[in-house]
Amino acid sequence: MQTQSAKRVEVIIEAPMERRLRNALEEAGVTGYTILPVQGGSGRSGPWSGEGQVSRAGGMVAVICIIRPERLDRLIETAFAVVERHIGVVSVADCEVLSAERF
Amino acid sequence: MQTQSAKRVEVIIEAPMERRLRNALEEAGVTGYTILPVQGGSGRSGPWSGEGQVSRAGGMVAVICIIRPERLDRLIETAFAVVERHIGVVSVADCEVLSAERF
Amino acid sequence: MQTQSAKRVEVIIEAPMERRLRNALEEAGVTGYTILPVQGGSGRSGPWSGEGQVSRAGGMVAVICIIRPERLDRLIETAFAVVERHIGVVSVADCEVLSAERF
Amino acid sequence: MEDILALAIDNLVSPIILSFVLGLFAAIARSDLSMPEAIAKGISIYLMFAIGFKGGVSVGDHGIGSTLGPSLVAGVFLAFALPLIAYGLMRVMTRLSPTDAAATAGHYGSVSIVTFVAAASVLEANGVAAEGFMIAIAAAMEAPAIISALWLAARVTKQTRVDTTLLRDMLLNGSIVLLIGAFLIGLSTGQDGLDEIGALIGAPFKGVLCLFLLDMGLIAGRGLRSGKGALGPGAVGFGMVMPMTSAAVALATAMIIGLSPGGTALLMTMAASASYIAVPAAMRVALPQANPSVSLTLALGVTFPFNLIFGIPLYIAAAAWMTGG
Amino acid sequence: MEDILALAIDNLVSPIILSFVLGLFAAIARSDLSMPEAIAKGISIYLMFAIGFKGGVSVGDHGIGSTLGPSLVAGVFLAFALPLIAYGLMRVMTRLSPTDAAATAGHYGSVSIVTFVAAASVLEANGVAAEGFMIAIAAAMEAPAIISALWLAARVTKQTRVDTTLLRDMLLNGSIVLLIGAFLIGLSTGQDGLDEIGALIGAPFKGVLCLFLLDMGLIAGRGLRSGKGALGPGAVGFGMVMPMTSAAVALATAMIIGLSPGGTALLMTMAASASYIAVPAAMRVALPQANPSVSLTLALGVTFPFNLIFGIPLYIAAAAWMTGG
Amino acid sequence: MEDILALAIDNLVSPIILSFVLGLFAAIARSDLSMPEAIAKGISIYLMFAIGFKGGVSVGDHGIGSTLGPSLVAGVFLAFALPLIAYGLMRVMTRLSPTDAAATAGHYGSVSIVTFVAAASVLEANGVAAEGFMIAIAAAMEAPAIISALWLAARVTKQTRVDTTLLRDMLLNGSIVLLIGAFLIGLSTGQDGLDEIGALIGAPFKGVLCLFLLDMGLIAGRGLRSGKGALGPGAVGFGMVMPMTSAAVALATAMIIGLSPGGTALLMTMAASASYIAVPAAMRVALPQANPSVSLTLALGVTFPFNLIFGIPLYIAAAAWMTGG
Ligand SMILES: Nc1ncnc2c1ncn2[C@@H]1O[C@H](COP(=O)(O)O)[C@@H](O)[C@H]1O
Ligand SMILES: Nc1ncnc2c1ncn2[C@@H]1O[C@H](COP(=O)(O)O)[C@@H](O)[C@H]1O
Ligand SMILES: Nc1ncnc2c1ncn2[C@@H]1O[C@H](COP(=O)(O)O)[C@@H](O)[C@H]1O
Ligand code: NA
Ligand code: NA
Ligand code: NA
Repeated sequence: MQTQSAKRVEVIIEAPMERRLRNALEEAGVTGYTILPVQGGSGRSGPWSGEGQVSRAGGMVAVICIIRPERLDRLIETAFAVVERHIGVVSVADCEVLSAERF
Repeated sequence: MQTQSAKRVEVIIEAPMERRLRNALEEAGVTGYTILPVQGGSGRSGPWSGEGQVSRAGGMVAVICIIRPERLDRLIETAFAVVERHIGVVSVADCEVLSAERF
Repeated sequence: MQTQSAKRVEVIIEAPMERRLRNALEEAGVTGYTILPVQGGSGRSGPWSGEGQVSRAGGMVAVICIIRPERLDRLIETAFAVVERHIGVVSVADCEVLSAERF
Repeated sequence: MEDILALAIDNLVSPIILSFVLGLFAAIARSDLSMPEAIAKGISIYLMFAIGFKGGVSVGDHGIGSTLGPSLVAGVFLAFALPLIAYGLMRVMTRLSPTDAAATAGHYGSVSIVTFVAAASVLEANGVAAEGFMIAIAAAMEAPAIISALWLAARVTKQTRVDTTLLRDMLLNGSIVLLIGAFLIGLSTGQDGLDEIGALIGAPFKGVLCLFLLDMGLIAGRGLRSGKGALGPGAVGFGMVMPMTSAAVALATAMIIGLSPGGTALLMTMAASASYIAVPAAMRVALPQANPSVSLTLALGVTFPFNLIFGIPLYIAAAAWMTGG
Repeated sequence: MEDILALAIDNLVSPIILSFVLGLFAAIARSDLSMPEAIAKGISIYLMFAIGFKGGVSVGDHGIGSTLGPSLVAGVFLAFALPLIAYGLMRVMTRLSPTDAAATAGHYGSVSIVTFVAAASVLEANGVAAEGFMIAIAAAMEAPAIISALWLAARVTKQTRVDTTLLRDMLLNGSIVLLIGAFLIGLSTGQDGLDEIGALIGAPFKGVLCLFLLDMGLIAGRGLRSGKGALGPGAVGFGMVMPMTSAAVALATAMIIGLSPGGTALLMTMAASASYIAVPAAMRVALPQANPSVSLTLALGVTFPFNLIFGIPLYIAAAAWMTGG
Repeated sequence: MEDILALAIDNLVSPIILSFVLGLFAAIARSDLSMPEAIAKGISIYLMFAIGFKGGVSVGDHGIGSTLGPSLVAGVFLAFALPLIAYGLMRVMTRLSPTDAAATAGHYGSVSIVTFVAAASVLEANGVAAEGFMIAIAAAMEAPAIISALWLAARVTKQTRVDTTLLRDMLLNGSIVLLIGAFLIGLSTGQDGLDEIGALIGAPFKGVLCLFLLDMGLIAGRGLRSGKGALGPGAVGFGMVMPMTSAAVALATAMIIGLSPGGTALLMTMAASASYIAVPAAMRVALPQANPSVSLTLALGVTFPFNLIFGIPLYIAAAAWMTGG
């Protein structure tokens, strides 16, 4: 089966910033991404949990974005400028994708 | 600590196809997978969101499947034949697993 | 953009063990992690689903933890000693992180 | 004529319609008001359980009468015929591709339960009685509508292999099982059963319907906002012409079998409404290459509000007029 | 005898039981009907709050009487003893491994709150009064049942180190805290408090119970479908013999302490029912090597429907007969 | 004086307050009792819809009177002024950084709807009438509070560029749109509308409020447990001194514009309460470097329970005393 290498970018971000991130992604020409709900976590500002949320205003989400390697830099620079200060964590991993024509 | 290399397959797929995918995985002999809920996303058919869902009938799910490398091809070919046309995105990444005896 | 290599550890574990895992992570000095809800899955003890849960007591969660490579061993040894017998799956993958100062 | 107008205006200032309008407005204004998915699903389970149960109790009380059989046949006939009419109309009125038209056509054969419920509420508020078994007819229409749509889909894609598991899945669709199951429970426990659980499924029903319509308004508004590119004026026109066409066909059918004025109005509403529960999922599986935002925007963003605001009073008035009720 | 039959039939055609049957049927027929997890959890919070509160108000109204103390002792005794009986019975009747048997035994010591609530509803519908404090006894049984099960688990696994944090976790289990907390709130606000919030926790209660049992039916049906491999006929037999054994022990206990007919029936139901709330989580932690589908399928798929459909009328009739009520 | 005490004690043994205390206790004792996020959100949609709707109906019934205009001006004035007072007080009383103080100050300008609802319930239970439009004033205070807080934030961070989309977002915040929308629906459908949906939004309201406060107690308790490190005694003191200061300012304002005793008590409660709905999200975006646990622990863990338990009876008594009601 034919695969193609790509990058998997995972951004964990506060929910109130979700729309801004979506807009920034769109402006950077990234139209493919998936948003997973987050139930809780812990970081420098302490632990929190969606059930009985305390220290986070409105929870967080995880945004997964699979893109061609050559578009990674643009994605990171354009989009994350907006949200930099709010980013929980941004991580990038290598992956292989099927149905390469989609990318 | 002893680890073993494996493949992490991530399939983002429409919820109405979830059962078909489960069945296909089982037929291909893959009995280990985890399904995460998806809250929203964007693709060629536009953005959508689980709260106030519009352009997706019943949302999407992310299926994560960790398997031995030698079983990857079989998994992809047998299982994804069924769902090919519905696949949002299928990505494959390398990983290391603990408790190797499970695989 | 400056990135730094890190490890992405993903633990799929039964929800009743979530607090024990959180405590163990804290004791091992890991304060950064994110918990995603799990909707269903399948493993050696058969398939299950959060809606109309049967064979799992209280469902499962996926814990994602991004750490510096040199802290991986400590994380795995200290923390997972506690939960070993309950672990659905622990997988580790390489990734690159932004905002390196956080790690 | 004045009656229609009075009914329409009365309908417009009901909390139910205004809740829908509030949701529509909030979504179009890009407010972040939203209803959690689980709550929306919970409310729809409540609504379907209540409507099915009350239908069963009502049939138990008044008997099925002589019209149940003919009504079932009529419902099945409408569910088969309407997708074909819808397909034809779309090919004429719009520039949608055959695939998109086929996927959309299926939606117009089956019934939007919320539209049905809204019509039943208006009838009740105006003291118009209707056959209790109408909700069972609505459930029975789902399967033929899907078969009809699958047949269209097979013709369009020139596939011969029809996915047989699909139909089985759809017949066991949760909404249908719940509606029919609650109907049977209502039928067998009767008035005693209603006395036991009426405090949940009776008086609070309309208030819950308001909250549900608030969510429907949000969904429809978001659909309109994000799907407006996908629809030309022809498609929007179709979304309004189609329900009136269906209602007219249903009116004729209802008169042939001799339904009551209330029953006629409900059959018209059922015909005129477009499902967005079981059929969309079936169409995604059968016609994955169709763009789901086309059919959902039409069904939810155009036809649903059209029926809610203009259609229902119109159908009730027409039914009353034609059946002399 | 006729009374039992009448009661059983009456029980069978109640919306509550039929909702359970609907869920069971839907799951076995592989319908995709499902209740969102959040809704099911929300409903169970409502049920526990309501039952606890009303228990508290009732104790406040009628006083605790002279039987509260002895009843507490009886409940604790049953909770300790029943897991041991269950373990013995399983080793004899089934081919389950010692680990699976120990994990399952714990479930039979504690109480299924929904079964309790269903029995209380049947009593109420038949005008049989019961001690208001019974719900507090049910909450008090959780801890000893877990201790007894942990002791069994330690014997089976030959471990000496018992996980002490586990017991603490289980005592602070949400359901127990909610039940006891609501009981105390009901006790201190009394009839005035009930007047304030009765419109939520009173009349709609049974309807909500129907929706909850619909979900329980779905869960039990899915459990039976996917867990049928795990259970032999011996295990299924155990799932029905055990509740009757427990009920018999509880009947004797209740007669010794002199409970009312209603209270006796409730104590029997509590003994006969198997928990699937606090205990399963405790057993997963204490005995991870046990297969959770065994115990849950037994508790939920066999014993729960058995109690709901046959057990409750039987226990009520037996209690009435033996206590001369 | 005795009246205040009686009112305070009466308030304390209401199921509403006790439910909050139960949640608080459960969280502090580390029980795993929790309310699913979706349920909590669903309940708050219900509460806001009901309170808005009933406010609209009440204004429709009694007319807006001559005080609506002045009250609006007063509300907007308070919303602008209180964050500035809060900022000053915090810089004096606590050792919070300017950023944390600015982020926290915004919360004290806007209104906690649940506190408002609790106060309205107590008034109703004691038969004290209040202006129906007060809920609209509460909604109107959100925007100026955020503007005031943004201005503070800009001064603190020495930024000149203010995020203009932020204000727009906040004005279209779901809670505000829902409150105002429901208010307008209540206003236009009036008593007829209330008759239709009163069985949902009327009688069960207080019971639902109990469940919501149970969840608020859980959240506040968890906040106190995990945030206790972040707050010194000065900050905790601020969390109690600030609401009394705000209430005093509001009392003076209310007397100037001549509100009724009930309306005065509500304006005081609105001023004294701290929002944790729209403002926290706005502050996270505007001042990401502030630690969100500081402001949320103060608003939810200190000021909210203070108002609920001591504040509300105090404000009602003070309002009655000063306005001679
Ligand atoms: N190392 C990490 N791995 C995974 N998630 C993290 C990590 N650090 C922070 N997070 C997530 O980001 C959120 C905010 O982090 P912080 O801003 O550091 O409090 C946390 O609540 C976690 O959900
Ligand atoms: N590049 C991508 N990265 C992550 N998720 C994607 C990507 N493309 C599509 N998706 C997901 O797949 C869904 C369907 O995509 P599409 O069929 O292209 O509309 C989207 O709504 C996203 O959730
Ligand atoms: N190979 C796998 N890939 C992904 N998830 C898995 C895998 N194996 C097990 N799981 C998850 O772990 C849970 C428990 O597995 P088990 O203990 O084997 O029944 C399953 O229900 C899945 O959610
Ligand atoms: Na139709
Ligand atoms: Na028991
Ligand atoms: Na305030």
